[in-house]
Amino acid sequence: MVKKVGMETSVAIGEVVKRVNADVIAAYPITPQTHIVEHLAELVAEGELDAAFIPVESEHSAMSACLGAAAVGARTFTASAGQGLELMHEVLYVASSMRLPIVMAVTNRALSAPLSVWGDHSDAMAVRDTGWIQIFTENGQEVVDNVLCAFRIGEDPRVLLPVMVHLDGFHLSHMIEPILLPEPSQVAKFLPENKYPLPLDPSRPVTMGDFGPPVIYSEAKKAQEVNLRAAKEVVLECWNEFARIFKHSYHPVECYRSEDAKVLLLAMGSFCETAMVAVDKMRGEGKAVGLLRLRLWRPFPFEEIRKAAQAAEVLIVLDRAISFGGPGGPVCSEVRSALYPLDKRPKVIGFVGGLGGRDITPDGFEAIISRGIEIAKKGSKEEFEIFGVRE
Amino acid sequence: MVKKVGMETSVAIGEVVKRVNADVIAAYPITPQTHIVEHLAELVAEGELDAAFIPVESEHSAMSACLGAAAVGARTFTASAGQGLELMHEVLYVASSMRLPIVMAVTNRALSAPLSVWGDHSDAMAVRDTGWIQIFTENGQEVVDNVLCAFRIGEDPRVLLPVMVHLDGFHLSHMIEPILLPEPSQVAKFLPENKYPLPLDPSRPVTMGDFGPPVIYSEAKKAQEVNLRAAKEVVLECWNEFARIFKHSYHPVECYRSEDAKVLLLAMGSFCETAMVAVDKMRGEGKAVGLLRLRLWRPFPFEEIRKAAQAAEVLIVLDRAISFGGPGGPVCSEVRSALYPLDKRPKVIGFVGGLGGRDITPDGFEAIISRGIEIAKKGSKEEFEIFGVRE
Amino acid sequence: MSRQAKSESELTWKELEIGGIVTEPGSASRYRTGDWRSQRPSYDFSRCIKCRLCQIYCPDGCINETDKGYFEADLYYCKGCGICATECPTTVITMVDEGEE
Amino acid sequence: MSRQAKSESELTWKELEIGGIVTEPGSASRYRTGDWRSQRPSYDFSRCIKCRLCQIYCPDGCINETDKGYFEADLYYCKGCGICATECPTTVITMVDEGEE
Amino acid sequence: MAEYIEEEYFAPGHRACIGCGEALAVRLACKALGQNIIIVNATGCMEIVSSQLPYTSWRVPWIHTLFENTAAVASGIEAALKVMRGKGRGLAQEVNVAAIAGDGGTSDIGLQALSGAMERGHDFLYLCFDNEAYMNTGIQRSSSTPFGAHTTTSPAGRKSIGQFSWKKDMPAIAAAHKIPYVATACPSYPKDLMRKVEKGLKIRGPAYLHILSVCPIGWRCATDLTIKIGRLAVQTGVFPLYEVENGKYSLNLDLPQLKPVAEYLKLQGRFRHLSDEVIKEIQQRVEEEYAKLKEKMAG
Amino acid sequence: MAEYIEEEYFAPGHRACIGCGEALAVRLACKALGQNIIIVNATGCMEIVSSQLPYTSWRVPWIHTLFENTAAVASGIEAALKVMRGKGRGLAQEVNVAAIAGDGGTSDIGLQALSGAMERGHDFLYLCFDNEAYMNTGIQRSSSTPFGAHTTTSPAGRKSIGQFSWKKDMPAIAAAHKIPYVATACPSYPKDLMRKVEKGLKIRGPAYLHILSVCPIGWRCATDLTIKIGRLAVQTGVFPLYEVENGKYSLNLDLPQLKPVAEYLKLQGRFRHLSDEVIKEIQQRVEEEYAKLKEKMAG
Amino acid sequence: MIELSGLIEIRWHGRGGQGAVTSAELLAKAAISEGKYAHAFPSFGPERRGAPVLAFVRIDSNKPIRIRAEVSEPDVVVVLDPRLIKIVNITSGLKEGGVLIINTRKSPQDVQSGLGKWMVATVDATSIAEEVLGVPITNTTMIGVLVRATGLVKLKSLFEPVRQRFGRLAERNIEAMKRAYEETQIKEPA
Amino acid sequence: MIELSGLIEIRWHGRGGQGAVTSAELLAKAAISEGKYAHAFPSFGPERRGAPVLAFVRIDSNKPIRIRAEVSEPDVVVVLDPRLIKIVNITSGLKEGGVLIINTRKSPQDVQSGLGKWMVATVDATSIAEEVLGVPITNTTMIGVLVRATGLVKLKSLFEPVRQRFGRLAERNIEAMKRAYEETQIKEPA
Ligand SMILES: Cc1ncc(C[n+]2csc(CCOP(=O)(O)OP(=O)(O)O)c2C)c(N)n1
Ligand SMILES: Cc1ncc(C[n+]2csc(CCOP(=O)(O)OP(=O)(O)O)c2C)c(N)n1
Ligand code: SF4
Ligand code: SF4
Ligand code: SF4
Ligand code: SF4
Repeated sequence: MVKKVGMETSVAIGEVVKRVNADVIAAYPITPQTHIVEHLAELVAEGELDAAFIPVESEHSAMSACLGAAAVGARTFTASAGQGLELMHEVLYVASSMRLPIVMAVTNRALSAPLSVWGDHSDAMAVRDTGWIQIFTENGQEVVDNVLCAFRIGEDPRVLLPVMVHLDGFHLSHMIEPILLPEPSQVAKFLPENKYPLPLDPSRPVTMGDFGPPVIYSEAKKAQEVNLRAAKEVVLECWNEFARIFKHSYHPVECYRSEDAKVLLLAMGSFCETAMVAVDKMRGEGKAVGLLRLRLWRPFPFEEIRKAAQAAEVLIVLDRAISFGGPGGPVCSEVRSALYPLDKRPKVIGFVGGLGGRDITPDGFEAIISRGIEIAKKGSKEEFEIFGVRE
Repeated sequence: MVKKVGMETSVAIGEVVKRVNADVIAAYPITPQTHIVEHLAELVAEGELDAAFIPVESEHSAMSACLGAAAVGARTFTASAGQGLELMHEVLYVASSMRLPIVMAVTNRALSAPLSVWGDHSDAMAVRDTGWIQIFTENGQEVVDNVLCAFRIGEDPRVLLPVMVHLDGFHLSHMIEPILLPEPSQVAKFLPENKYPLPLDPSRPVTMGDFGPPVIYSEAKKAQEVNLRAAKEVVLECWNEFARIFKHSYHPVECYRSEDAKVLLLAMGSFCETAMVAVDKMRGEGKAVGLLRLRLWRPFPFEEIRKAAQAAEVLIVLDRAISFGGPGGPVCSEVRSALYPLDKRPKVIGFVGGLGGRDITPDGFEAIISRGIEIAKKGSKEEFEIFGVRE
Repeated sequence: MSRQAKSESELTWKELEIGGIVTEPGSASRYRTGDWRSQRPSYDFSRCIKCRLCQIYCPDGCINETDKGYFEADLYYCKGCGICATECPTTVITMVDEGEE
Repeated sequence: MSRQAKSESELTWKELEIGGIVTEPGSASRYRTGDWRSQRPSYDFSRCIKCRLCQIYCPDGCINETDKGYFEADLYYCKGCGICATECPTTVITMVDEGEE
Repeated sequence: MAEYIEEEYFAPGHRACIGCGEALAVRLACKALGQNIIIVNATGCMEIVSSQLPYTSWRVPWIHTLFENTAAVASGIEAALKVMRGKGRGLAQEVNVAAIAGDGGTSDIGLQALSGAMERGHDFLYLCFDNEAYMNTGIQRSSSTPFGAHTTTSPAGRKSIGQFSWKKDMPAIAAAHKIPYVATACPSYPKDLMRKVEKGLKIRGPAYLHILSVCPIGWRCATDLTIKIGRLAVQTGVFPLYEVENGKYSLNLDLPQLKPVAEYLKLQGRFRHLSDEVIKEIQQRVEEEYAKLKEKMAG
Repeated sequence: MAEYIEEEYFAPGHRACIGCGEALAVRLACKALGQNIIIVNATGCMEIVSSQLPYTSWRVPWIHTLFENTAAVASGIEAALKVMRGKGRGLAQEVNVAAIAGDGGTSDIGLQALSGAMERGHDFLYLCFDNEAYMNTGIQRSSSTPFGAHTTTSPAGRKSIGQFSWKKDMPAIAAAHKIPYVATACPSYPKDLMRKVEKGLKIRGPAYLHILSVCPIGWRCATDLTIKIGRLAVQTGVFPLYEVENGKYSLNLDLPQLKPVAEYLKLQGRFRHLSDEVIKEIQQRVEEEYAKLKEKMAG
Repeated sequence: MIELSGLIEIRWHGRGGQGAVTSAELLAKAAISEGKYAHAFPSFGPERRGAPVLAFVRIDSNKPIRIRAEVSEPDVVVVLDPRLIKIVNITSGLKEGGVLIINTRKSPQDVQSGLGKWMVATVDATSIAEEVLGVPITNTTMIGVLVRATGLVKLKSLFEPVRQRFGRLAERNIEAMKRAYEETQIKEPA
Repeated sequence: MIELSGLIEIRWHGRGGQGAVTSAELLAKAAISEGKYAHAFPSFGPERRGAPVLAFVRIDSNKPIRIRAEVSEPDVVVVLDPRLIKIVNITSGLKEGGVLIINTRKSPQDVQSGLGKWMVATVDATSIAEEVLGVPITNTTMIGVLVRATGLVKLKSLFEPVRQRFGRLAERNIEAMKRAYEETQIKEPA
């Protein structure tokens, strides 16, 4: 059997992109994404990857160059974070609505101001309407596996959508940890060639990106929405197939010790592992707490969330982003919305924490869970609470 | 008494900006916002408004120039829509988190692709996390009144936040309709001078826009969030004061014939008036239906929504935007989330419609309400339905 | 191909190509811009020197060579700008009002 | 002013100025960049011609004029780059290792 | 004109205004671009009038995504085609790539993407169709709007003479990028225009072609004067036709005697408000710039 | 140097790397900018090292918002100050406005905002501190990175000699905007630098100053060589010091004999991999460009 | 003149550049100045110079207007350009008993067979405009016919809006409007 | 050599540019190559050349590591630059019975009074590095000390990671590491 190797996750991403033989990488540097693209630049410079590395002049152009590359059928990769993801915001909508499969690794980072290079989910949440498939990961291996899956999912003729793989800035991107890279033979089996059905081609001229008057715009949007929702089936299929070949399985919502839990915590990204430590400890103390790890954020897994959460009494949701002046954490809000129709449903208590790189320790998670239980009983003056801020 | 005058709403906005004696207008043209800035350009060219009109080279720079102007204490106005709002997405966060009061009229427009110049709320919803105050309007008079209020709210020393006034593209922006402009004497009474407390000034050098390490970023974000939520009180105060002077009152959630309504429809923007026609008709037929018009979108009026909605059996929410692959309509999702903690709560049925300028007639609204009631009874296969699409 | 043959007000959401791609090249040639016209070119080919300038300069690219080698507007498209008339070096073309019916 | 006197790990969210504005000009001068230093300039002023070049070229702007009109690094800030030593035309300055303790 | 290309790749049925010079320029350019092309189009008049779902005027592969990113999309296409060809994937033949945009999409909102693409040396031809304002949105000033012109955002008024700034010199900016080919053209000189398009395509690396395109709507002129006004722009020296090949300038149509600028201005409503003084000022500036240009030919 | 300005507006305690040439350049520029200034700073090394909450190195009013919009923010400030002064609101005196950014923030991601601000004629001074790569994020190539230099995104390797493109000529691009003042400077020549800053401030309208700033980290050189390497850049003709006033070029330090470029390159690890062939190629290009520049002085 | 009451909906047919929107605007302004509720708006879209376009007005004497959808079943249709008649279906949705107002040299009776169920008003607005304004732009002229045929607003209510809009060209536009008012020919519905 | 078991947490002290992260990385890679669970990471931030920086490693022989927070209570502290001792609190949070590894000319006993509760290991890594590598960069050298003092990984497990990282400079780094291993002086905790 192949052994895990110690490797920086960012480097490992580059290795996956090399193994899938990507054609075009267009990217603009931004902390903490840099190591990914730097490694790719090196692979190209050394002739280990035969790809065009386009060092664009901004993230807006990074995504735009990806649009162009994908439109001629190239296998296309980029990476960004934070301000970079924001600067390409407009372009993201276009990638999805024009149905161009592009894979992007997002090393989640907080948004300005104040300027922060550190991790939170503000950038990921800011793009939640853009029609991309969004997958969250919890450790280096998950990143690697899901970057590989992202190509298969996005390029699937039933899908043809761009995919973001989210990894927390620094806490995942800059970690050296044990990683098993996919073998070329496995990749060959797992990932078919990218065959965009209607590429730009002088021998069969198509027009892409028309102007849509009111009489037809709604139809286009419905088609897009239905297609994205339907992609969930392909994601599940992909993860099943992945499990078959790579012996590791993924699910939209991962349940950790949630069987008979009265209290559930829901989190996303690298904090999930820390939260497990807290859950283990509390379980050890005889407390019936469990953890839900939301991995597939778009398309949102309504059924899975309902199934996982409905039996609990209290569901505590930790967001790493604020929708300012709005519902607080976007994840909490959407989870509430999803559970709304249920007759029997948990109390849902929202927390925001881990902003701009602030860590939450296992003790912190215990405190969140305890405070959540308290709020569920006694209520709170706030719609949600921000954890760990100096008062 | 002053008489209402027939005027294009866009022109009327320009007239308000003239009456508040704005200092700086930085804008980039985009349909359907153009008439606003064209009128302002003319006012400046004719010497009727002593302001700097900065014809920037993109919306990103429009908002950036506004940042600069606001940072030296100028009264600052801009307008945009759709793609323009998207291109300045990154900058919007900065305006709010740096607490720079800027007023922006947004002539709501659908987002690409396909390219659409017509109205829906995709652009407005795409900026719902950015920390701006967001007010929706239903007719030309409301636009005029709220642009005026926006200056007062945003510049209030307790607030110091940027404010968007949303008016539906074309359906409001391009309408010639009866409008009462504020009299100079009224403006003088209503709107104090803009006095930014810590402007850039060589005699008292400040540093704006620092870099925020993890140890302090969360504190900054909490301060921002608390401040934005607290702004609701100032909005209410402003609208009260407005009512005193201008004899027209505004509320975060306007209830129309909702007293004893078993079924409520919730909408935003210009469709509200059309929906009233449908409600009137159904009331005429003895049906206990009513309408909630959500006007203050950020900060979100939790209490008001709960109060207005909780007694109903069915609440139908019409969104003019899709959070693709997510909860469907963002408004519906947030309303569900807000009502979630209530013990007695209505069934909430989500519709999306009126995308990219597609009209909904009074009959359409009747159909939506009827279909909503049906879904409340029998359920639907979909998480939400898109109204009026050719199947 | 057949899809695009349906008009914008008939196409259902299921019938749109992926991402709204249009697969029939130049399908806009179905659209009759001749309806926009208020004036129409009329010809006195006796003076025509077949220089083709009218054809070159027509923004709508709707001037075709006739069997006799003259150049004549396709009124399905001609918008009546008058460029051909103005640029014709031998005043072959005059613009005439379209008239009412 | 008093606010900024608190360090980043003490300030509460209520104590931050609006928008995180910093109101004390040059407050970073509290930060001891001298800790970064591995080498330190040492002087033999007997050769000094008071050309001031070391002061001009110091990236950290930490060279002050002494009472006697010589120029000497403020070790609270000096990072030990060695520019002053290299640029000094009369080799007044030599860089010496900071040593262990 | 034996070399006239019959094929129309920009099909009639497009919705450009009556007498649109930009549509004519595109139509002529397309003939020279030929069939072996992929066109990337910025948002603007030409995009709107040619691609209303479910129709298209384009008979060659064409893509529009946004207003400001045309050159970047073209970069991606060019780079992808090249690398895929090397790998034996995708198109077997070498395909040309052209990016087209208005003056707003070029000199303002799309400038950065263009500059980046030129700097990186992508092998593509960029065509700026300069109608001297944002026309698609209703005649707002761009940085390419000439001094004194009335537009809706540079209106003439008591405190304004119309556009306050001198036309941004995009060809000079492109030339400052030291790309192998920069040129100007105008559809009033169709042969010259098509020759330059063909040349730009053949050049390895980035080529930039700046095409003055009369817009009867924005310029407030009669629809039949499109060609004439373009010709006057050239003959008055307002818009000289020239090429810059690897830094070397050459004038394609040297005019021993420039016509007075007033002849050009007076046909256009956008200049109607200009006083004789201002016209004189413009005349002088045009002469100066023309002289500088001729100096560069020499230099 | 009697004119040396004692005041330090860029306070010590900033966190720039040991031996940072950019920090030195900023420090010197600030002396010439003086107290009556508002500074707008792009994201980048200088912003990060000087403004970590709750501290600041700035003793003059300073604002940072984003990476790419510096010139636009400056536009807003300049326009606002002017109109407010006219209305008797805001600051009574005329205040200077300076925008500062790295080469990435200038020649790449911030180019468009800069071009727009120059075109609109705002009265401000733009300072590009060119350390020839994105240093704040860890030495990625920018369009201002010189040919052959190794950076993390233009790594030297079996299929790459490092940076593949020639350094973008930002001063030439600025000059193509026909602004009244464009100049180059280097902190190794502090008097010249400060004089140009002062001049740029005094000019009405946009002024652009391009300042080569050695970065020992990115250039892989000893921290004490910052000044020397900057001097060599000038003496070898790699980075000539010149001014362009209303289109007229003048050389500030004419060198009868350029030093060999190799002297400059060999002190820097980023060029270590270059073969003699390539160095010769660079030498040739430097000479050519220098000759062209001198031609412009003449012309 | 026909009796119209309640909410009156009017549709204009013109071509891009012919000023249909302006005439809709002027009418709405006049109605509003009379204390009525009214609004006006163009067909929204990027229609280019020359292309057939629409504009709409709604007027209600009693209550605020709450519908902003395009008018699909107008009470009144105004056609600025006679050449449009053969191109677009100008009577689409026109209510029975509604009014059809056409710029044409023809008499109402000659306009077309089949238009029997509507009131028809005609005038040769092009000639009037050319004579009075010197250009064949008929948008203001045609308002005169509309006022004559429907009495929706007083003719003089239009003077102020026209003056604001046209400045020194206003008086000639008013004259054209008046002449059209005088020269209008009307055929009552069958 | 001290017995460490369970989850071992290690903190590196260095300066920006001295390669603390690299040594953390090499150690983690070595541990992983031995089939252990391990990870390594830098203190995250924009620390500039010269500024004091941290790097961290966690190693566990038995189970996956789930914590990604910075190490605040290390079992082992490694100090690459002796001049840091007077500047930063290198023993902050160091567990009782933990190991302090310092690059210094001094013997463990001389290092400081008050370090009694920890095992102390020292070596003159700067001299070794200068002799063997020709530069005073001690990050690889110091790993030798760490291995000697803690036995967390086998010395030879480091060879492959070092070779991958340093290419033709690898052998000399290995030599330095070995020499440090040999020359390490150790003082057991009091
Ligand atoms: C980000 C963004 N801002 C603004 C617009 C609106 N817009 C579309 S086309 C256009 C003007 C185009 O002008 P130009 O590039 O000169 O081309 P033209 O229409 O004149 O041919 C504008 C402002 C947009 N689509 N996207
Ligand atoms: C939109 C956006 N993209 C990327 C970044 C990341 N970033 C911050 S500073 C920087 C590099 C700055 O380089 P340069 O302008 O050359 O200045 P230097 O740091 O070299 O002084 C980058 C890439 C960002 N902050 N925002
Ligand atoms: S009138 Fe214009 S559109 Fe018609 S054929 Fe002549 S040039 Fe073409
Ligand atoms: S060593 Fe460097 S930082 Fe220290 S005083 Fe000299 S020049 Fe300044
Ligand atoms: S507005 Fe001008 S450029 Fe645009 S289609 Fe019409 S005539 Fe052509
Ligand atoms: S990376 Fe370079 S430019 Fe940035 S602070 Fe360090 S030495 Fe200065």
